[in-house]
Amino acid sequence: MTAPVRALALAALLLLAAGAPFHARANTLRVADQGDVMSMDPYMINEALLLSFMGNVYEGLTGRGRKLETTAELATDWKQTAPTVWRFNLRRGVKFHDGTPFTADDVIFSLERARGEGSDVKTYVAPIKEIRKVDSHAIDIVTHEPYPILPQAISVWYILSKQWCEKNNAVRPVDVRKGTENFASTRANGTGPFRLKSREPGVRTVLQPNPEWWGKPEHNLTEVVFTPISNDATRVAALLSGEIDMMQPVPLQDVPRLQGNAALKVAQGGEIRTIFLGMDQKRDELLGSNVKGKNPFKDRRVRQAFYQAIDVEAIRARIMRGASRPTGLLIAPEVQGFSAELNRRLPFDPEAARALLAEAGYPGGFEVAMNCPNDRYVNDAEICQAIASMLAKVGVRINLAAETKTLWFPRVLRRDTAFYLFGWVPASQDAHNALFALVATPGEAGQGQFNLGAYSNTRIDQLTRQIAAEADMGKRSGLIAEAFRLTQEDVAYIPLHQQPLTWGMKKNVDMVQLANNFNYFRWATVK
Amino acid sequence: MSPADSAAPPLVVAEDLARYFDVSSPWLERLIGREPRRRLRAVDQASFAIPRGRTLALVGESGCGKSTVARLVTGLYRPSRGRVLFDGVDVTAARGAAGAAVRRRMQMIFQDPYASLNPRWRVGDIVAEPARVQAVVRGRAQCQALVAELLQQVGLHPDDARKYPHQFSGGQRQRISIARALSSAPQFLVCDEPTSALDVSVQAQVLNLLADLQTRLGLTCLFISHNLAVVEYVADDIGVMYLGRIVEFGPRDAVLSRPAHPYTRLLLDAVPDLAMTGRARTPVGGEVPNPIDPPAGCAFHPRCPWADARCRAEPPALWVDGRGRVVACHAVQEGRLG
Amino acid sequence: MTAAVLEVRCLTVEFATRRGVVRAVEDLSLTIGEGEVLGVVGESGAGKSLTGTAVLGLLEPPARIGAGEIWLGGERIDHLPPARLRRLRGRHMGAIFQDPLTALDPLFTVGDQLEETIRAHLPASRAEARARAVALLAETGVPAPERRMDQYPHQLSGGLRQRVVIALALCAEPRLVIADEPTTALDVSTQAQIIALLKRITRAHGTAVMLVTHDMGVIAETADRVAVLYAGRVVESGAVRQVLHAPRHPYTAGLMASIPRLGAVGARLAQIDGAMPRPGALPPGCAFHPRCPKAMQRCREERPPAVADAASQVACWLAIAPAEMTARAGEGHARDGAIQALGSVPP
Amino acid sequence: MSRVAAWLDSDLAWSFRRSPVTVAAAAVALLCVGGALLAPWIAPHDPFDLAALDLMDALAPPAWLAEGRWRFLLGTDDQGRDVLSGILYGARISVAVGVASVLLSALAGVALGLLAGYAGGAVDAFVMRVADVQLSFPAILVALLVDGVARIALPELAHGAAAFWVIVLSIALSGWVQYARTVRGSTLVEARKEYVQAARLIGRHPAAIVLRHILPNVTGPVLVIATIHLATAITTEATLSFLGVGMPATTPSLGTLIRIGNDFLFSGEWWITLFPGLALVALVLSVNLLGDWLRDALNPRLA
Repeated sequence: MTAPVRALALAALLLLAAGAPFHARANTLRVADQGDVMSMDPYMINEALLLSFMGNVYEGLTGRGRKLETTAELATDWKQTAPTVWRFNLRRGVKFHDGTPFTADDVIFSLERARGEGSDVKTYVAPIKEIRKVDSHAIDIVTHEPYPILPQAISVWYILSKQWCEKNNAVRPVDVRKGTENFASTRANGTGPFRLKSREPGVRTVLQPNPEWWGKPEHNLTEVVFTPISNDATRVAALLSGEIDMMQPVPLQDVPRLQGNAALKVAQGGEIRTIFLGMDQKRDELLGSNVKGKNPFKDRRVRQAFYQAIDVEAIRARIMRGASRPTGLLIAPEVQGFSAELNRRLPFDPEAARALLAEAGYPGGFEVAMNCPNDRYVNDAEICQAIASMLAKVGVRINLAAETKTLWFPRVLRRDTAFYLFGWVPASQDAHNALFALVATPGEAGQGQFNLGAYSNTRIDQLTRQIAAEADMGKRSGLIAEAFRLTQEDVAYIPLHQQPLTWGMKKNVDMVQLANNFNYFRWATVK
Repeated sequence: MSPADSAAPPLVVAEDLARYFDVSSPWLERLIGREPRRRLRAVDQASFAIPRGRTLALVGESGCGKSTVARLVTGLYRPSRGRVLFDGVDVTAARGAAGAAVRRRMQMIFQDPYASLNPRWRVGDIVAEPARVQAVVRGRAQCQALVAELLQQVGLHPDDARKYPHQFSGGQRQRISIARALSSAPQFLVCDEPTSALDVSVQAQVLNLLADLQTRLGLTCLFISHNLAVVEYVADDIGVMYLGRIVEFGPRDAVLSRPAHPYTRLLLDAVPDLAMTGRARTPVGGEVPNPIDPPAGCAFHPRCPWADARCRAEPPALWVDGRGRVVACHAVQEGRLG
Repeated sequence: MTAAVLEVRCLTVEFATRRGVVRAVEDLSLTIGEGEVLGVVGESGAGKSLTGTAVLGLLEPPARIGAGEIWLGGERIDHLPPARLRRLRGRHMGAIFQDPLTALDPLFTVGDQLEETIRAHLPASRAEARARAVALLAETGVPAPERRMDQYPHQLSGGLRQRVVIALALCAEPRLVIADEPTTALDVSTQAQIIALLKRITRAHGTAVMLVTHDMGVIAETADRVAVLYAGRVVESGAVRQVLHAPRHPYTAGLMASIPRLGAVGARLAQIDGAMPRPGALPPGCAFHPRCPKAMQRCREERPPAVADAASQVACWLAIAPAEMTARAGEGHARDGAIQALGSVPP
Repeated sequence: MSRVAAWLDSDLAWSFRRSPVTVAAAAVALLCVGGALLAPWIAPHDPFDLAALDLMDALAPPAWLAEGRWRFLLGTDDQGRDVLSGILYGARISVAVGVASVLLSALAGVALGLLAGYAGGAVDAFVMRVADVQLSFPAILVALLVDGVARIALPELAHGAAAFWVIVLSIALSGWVQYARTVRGSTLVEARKEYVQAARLIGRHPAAIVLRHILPNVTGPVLVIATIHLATAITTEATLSFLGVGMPATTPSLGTLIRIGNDFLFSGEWWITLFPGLALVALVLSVNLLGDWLRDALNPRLA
C-alpha cells in the first residue's frame, strides 16, 4: 500500500467511526401518521392533526400541559377584570422564528385573521368581540357575553406574526373549501419550541428545535421528521423495519403483533374523539339521492331508522376489534359536561328501522351518497362500508365515496354532502365546544361551523349561548344536559363510538400521550 | 414506336419546371443552431414536350431529379415554378372535375413492385381501383369483366384477381401494376424505373409488354431510367438529367451515338459491355455532388475533364446546336470538344 | 493454377419450415483459386447470397447447412465452433455487402474502425495500424485519406463508403473476399469505379474473390470464372468468356439474350417466359423446364447431372452426350452422375 | 367452416400450437376471463350485494383451515365478503376496465397516429408534442389527475357507475400515445410507399387513402400493442384501486380486493390479499405472454 492510499483508507475509517456515534447522537424522531398535515397554516383547517403538529411550531396565549391542564404560553397570566373583559399579560422577550419580537399587535392581528375570511378556526375566537391593546405586552380581550372558559377555549388559537404575514401576502388564510395555497401554507413562523426546516406536502415535513425558545426544553431531539403513510400495512412495516420511530394509529388488527415485538411498544388510551354520522337536514333535495323534490333526512323518522339500522356492537367487535367505546353522545366521558345518564343509544333494531322508513314514506328504502375519509380516523372507510351494508339490509342503498382527507375535507366542509362520517375532539375539553361547533345553527361568527348537515334547533342555539356565559357549574351542567337531550330527541346526529388511541413506538422513544391525541414533541425523548 | 405526327401539338408539355424541397432542420433547432433554411433543388429549369404516341426517356443517376419530374408531370407534386400542360390543360392548376378528367388520362407505373401494390388488397380490387374511382366502370359485373380483360392483356390469368400481391413474383407484380395503370384507359403513361428492381430475364418480359401495349393502345410515355441500354429499347427522345437540370436533350439515336455533353459520355461509358470481358476501363472519377449544396457554375465541372474557369463560374444555358441537339455545356458551345 | 483457396463441395442450405425442410441451395460445388474472381450470378432467390453467407458461416436460423463441406485453404470450416469461425472470418475472410452503411458502425470514425480491425488480426502498434489504414484508404482511391480517417460514415458519400468497406474487408489481408452485390446500391458511374477498384486490389494481393451479383455486366468486367445459379443449383459454370459468349445451358443463353445492350436498335428483347420457382415449390426434373423452350420429356422427369468439358460445366440434358444418356438410363441415378461429373472438373 | 380450417392451418395457429407456454397462457387467460364473464352464474355469493353481507361473517379463514367454513371456500374479508366470489366479480371489473380502456386508447391512438403521420407538418408536430407531454407523465399520475378532476366535476357521480368510466378514461388517456407513435411511424413508412402514391394519382380522397389503404397496413403492430396494453391496463386499474382512487370498495375490483387485504397481511389474515393477488398475477401474466407470443409470431422472418 502506498502512503497516500493508506492515508485515504485511514481517513475513510475515521469518517466511518466518527459517523456512527454522530448518527446516534443526532436524535432524530421519525414520526408517521396515516394522513398528511394538510397545511402549515394553523388556521387553514380545524383538524386535530394539523393543530397538534403546528402546536409544536406555533403557540397560543394559553396551552395544554401534560395532563391537558391549561397552561401559560404566550400569556404569562390572565384574570377576569369584568364579566366580559379578560386581561392577558403577554410574555416578554419572545421572538418569532424569523427574529421579530412578539407583541400585542400580533395577537390583535391573529384575532382578525382567525375570524376573517378563509379561516377554519372561527369557533375558537367566536366569543371574542374585540381585543384592546393596553401596552405592547398587555391586552384586554372583550367577549360578547360573559365567557368563563375563555382561557381553555383559546388554547389552540395560535398567534402569527403580523409583520411576517403582511410582508408575505398571507394576511388571510387559505380557505380549505376552495383550496389554493399561499406563503403560509408551506412555511411557518411561530414562537414555539420547534421551527419548520422543510416541507414537502404529502412526502415529509421536517422540524428542528428552536434554540431561542423562551421555555426550557424537556426533549432531547435534534430533528423531527414527519411522514404520511396512508397504507396501514406499509406504516406497520416501516415501524417494524426501523424506518420510523413512532406511528399512529396502529391498525387495530396489528396491535398484538407490535406488542409482541421486543423492540417496540404500543401506547394505548381512550381518545376523546367521538366518531359520528351526520345528515344533510337543510337542502330541499339531497345530493346523490334518487329521492327527488324532498329531503328524507328532514324527517326525524328517517334519521332514527338509520340510527337503529346500524349495529354499532358489530362494528366494535369486528372492525374495531373490541377497542372502541360505543357512545350515545357527541362527547367522551373525559369531556367536561359528559353525562353517563344521557349516554344511552337507541337499540339496534332493523325491523323498527324498516317500519320507520315505511312510515316516513320509503317502504322500499332509497338511495343516497355517503362521504367518508379513508385516512383520517381509525378504520374510517371500513366503518362506512359496514354501515353501507347494514343500511342495505333495511333497503337503503348507499353510494359510498371513501377518499383521502385532502379531497374529503373540502367536500364535506363545503357541505357538499348528504350523509357523512365525521369525528370531533372538543379542543377546550368542554361540551360547549361540541355544541357550539357541531350542533348550533351555522352562522357568521363561527357557530355551527362544523354542523355540516346544518341541523337547526333554536332552543339549542339559545342553550349554547347560555352555557357559554354560565359560570355556575351546576347550572351549566343542567343546560348542557338539556341541549344534548334535545339533540338526541331530534336524532340530529348518529353517534357511533369513541375511537381508541394507539401509538406504536420504538422502545427507546418516550412521548406523552394526551387524550386529545396531540403530539407535543417538547416532551419527547429518544434514548 | 409510332411515327410522330409532327403537325399535331404535343400531348405533354413541361415549361420551366422547378421543384424545391425544404430540408431545413426543425425551426427550433434552426433557431438554436442559427442555421439557415436549406432548400434542395430537386428539379430546376426542366422544359420538354412529348408528342402524341411517342416516348420520352429521362436518364440520370439517383438524385438527379428524374423521379421528381415524373411526379410533377402527374401532379403528385406541386411545382415550385413552371407548369405542366396536358393536352393544353394546365395540370398544376386543374382541380375538381377538370382535375379528375385530366388524371384519368394519365397513369403511372412505379419502380418497386413490392411497395406499389397494397398488400392487403386483392389483385382484382387493386386493378379496378382507378376505373372505379374515375367512374370508368359501373357495377360489379362490368368491373369484373374489365379486370379479367386487363389481367389477360398483361399476361396474367383472370383468376389471379382473387389472389393477394404476395402470391406473385416481382415480374408478375409489375404486370399487375401495369394492369392497374391501364384500368382507367389513359393516354399518357409515366413509367418510373419500372424494371430496375427486376431481374434481367423478367425485365425483358416487362419491357416487351410495355412496348407492345404502347403500340397497341397508342400510348404516349414518359420513361424514367438510369440505364441507357434499357432506354434505347423504349425511347424516341432522350433527356439526360444531372443534378436537377436537363443537360442534354435530343432524338434517341443522336444522343446515344453522338453524345455531346461530357456527362452523357460518362454515362455511356459506364454501361457495362458484355463483350468486353476482362477489359480494364478507366472510369471517370467523382460522384454526384450533394444537391443541397451544388457546385457553383456548371454542376458537372468537378468531374469534367474539359472544365475551365468559365465552367466553374457560370452555369451553362441550354443551347441548340446545328444538328438539332440541345446541350447545356460551355465546352460544347465553344467548340472545345467535339 | 495454384491450389484452391475456397472449395465448396456439394453444399446444401436448407430451411426448416413448418411444412418440412426446404432446400434453397442444393448440391452446390465451387472452387476459387488464389487471385481468382469467381462470379456467382443468378436471379433473386436463386440462392447466391445464401451461398456466400454459408461460406462466411453467418447463416441464421432457420437457415442451416444441410449437407456438404466448405474448405478454406485446406481447412474444413463448415463445422467449426462459432468463436473459431469468428476469428477465421476476420483474419482470412473479408466481406463486402450491398449496403455500405450497414457494414460500418455509425458511432465510430472510419479510422477507428480500420485500426481496430487491423489490430485485432495483425500484430501492429497503434501507429503502425494507423499508417496501414491510411495506406489502405489511399489504395482504395479515397482522396485525402488522412482527413477521412477522422470522419464518420455518414459524412461520406455512397461511393466513398463502399471504398472504406472494401478497405475494411482487406485490412487483415484475407485470403478470400466475399462481395455480395457490392455495386448494386451505387450509381452507374460509381459502379464502374468500384468494379475497377475491386479487381485491381484483389489482383495485387492475390486474394480469391467470390463476387455475388445479379448483374451480368459486372461479371463480364470483373470475373475470371462464373457460376450461374438457378433455383438453388449451379446450372452452368466455367470461364467467363466461355459462359457469356457461348452459353450451353438454355437458361444462361436466355439470360444473356434478355440483357438490353447498346447499339441493338429496333430489335425486340429476347425474353424467358415465366418466373423462377420458389424454393419448396420446385417442379420435378430440371427446375428450369417449365420456362425452357427446348424442354423434352426427360427434362420433366429427371434432374440433369452436371457434366463438364474442358472449359465449362453444365447441368442440362441437352448437353449430355446421347451415349452417356443411354448408359445412365439404366441406373436412373442422376445424383451419382453429378458427383462423378464433378470429380472430373479441372482444378 | 373453411375459414376456421384455414385459420387452424395458418402460420399463426402453427406457431401457437408449437409453444407450450403460449398454450398454457391462453388456457389460464381463458379460465380467468371465462370465470369473470360467468361470475354471476358460478360465484357462490354476490359480493356486490351489500344487503347480503354480514359483518359477523368477517375475517373467516379459508375452508380447509380451523374455523374455516365451507360456505366461504377461500375465506372472507373484513366486511364478511366471500373472497372467491370477490375474485370472480373483481376479475370481471378488471377485465372490463382493461378491454374498454384498450379499445378507447387504441381508437384514439390509431386515429391520431394516422392523422399525424399522413397530414404531417403542423398537425403532426402538434399531436406528437402532445404525445411527448403525455408521455412525460407516468400513467398512474395521469390517471390520478383525471380521477381527481372527475371527482371534482362530478361529485356524487364519481362513484359507482361513473368511476368505471373515469378509470377507463384515465388509462386510455395515458395509453393512446403508444398506439399513436407506432401508427404514425408505420403511416409515415406506408404513406411514402408507391401504392399510396398510386391512389393519390387517381385522385382518391385523402380520407379514403388513409382508411382504405394505409389503415389495413398499420394494424398489425396495433394488435400486439393492444394485447400487451391490456395487461398494463389491468395492472394500472389494480394500482389505481390499490391507491384508493379506483373502483369503490363496495364493488371491489381485483386491485381493490388486494388493497383491502393488504391491511391484514401482518395480522395473519393473509387469504384476503393472497388469492386476489394470485388471480391478478395469473391474469396479467397470461395476457402478457400471449402478447409476447403475438409480437413474435407477427414479426416478419426469413422463409
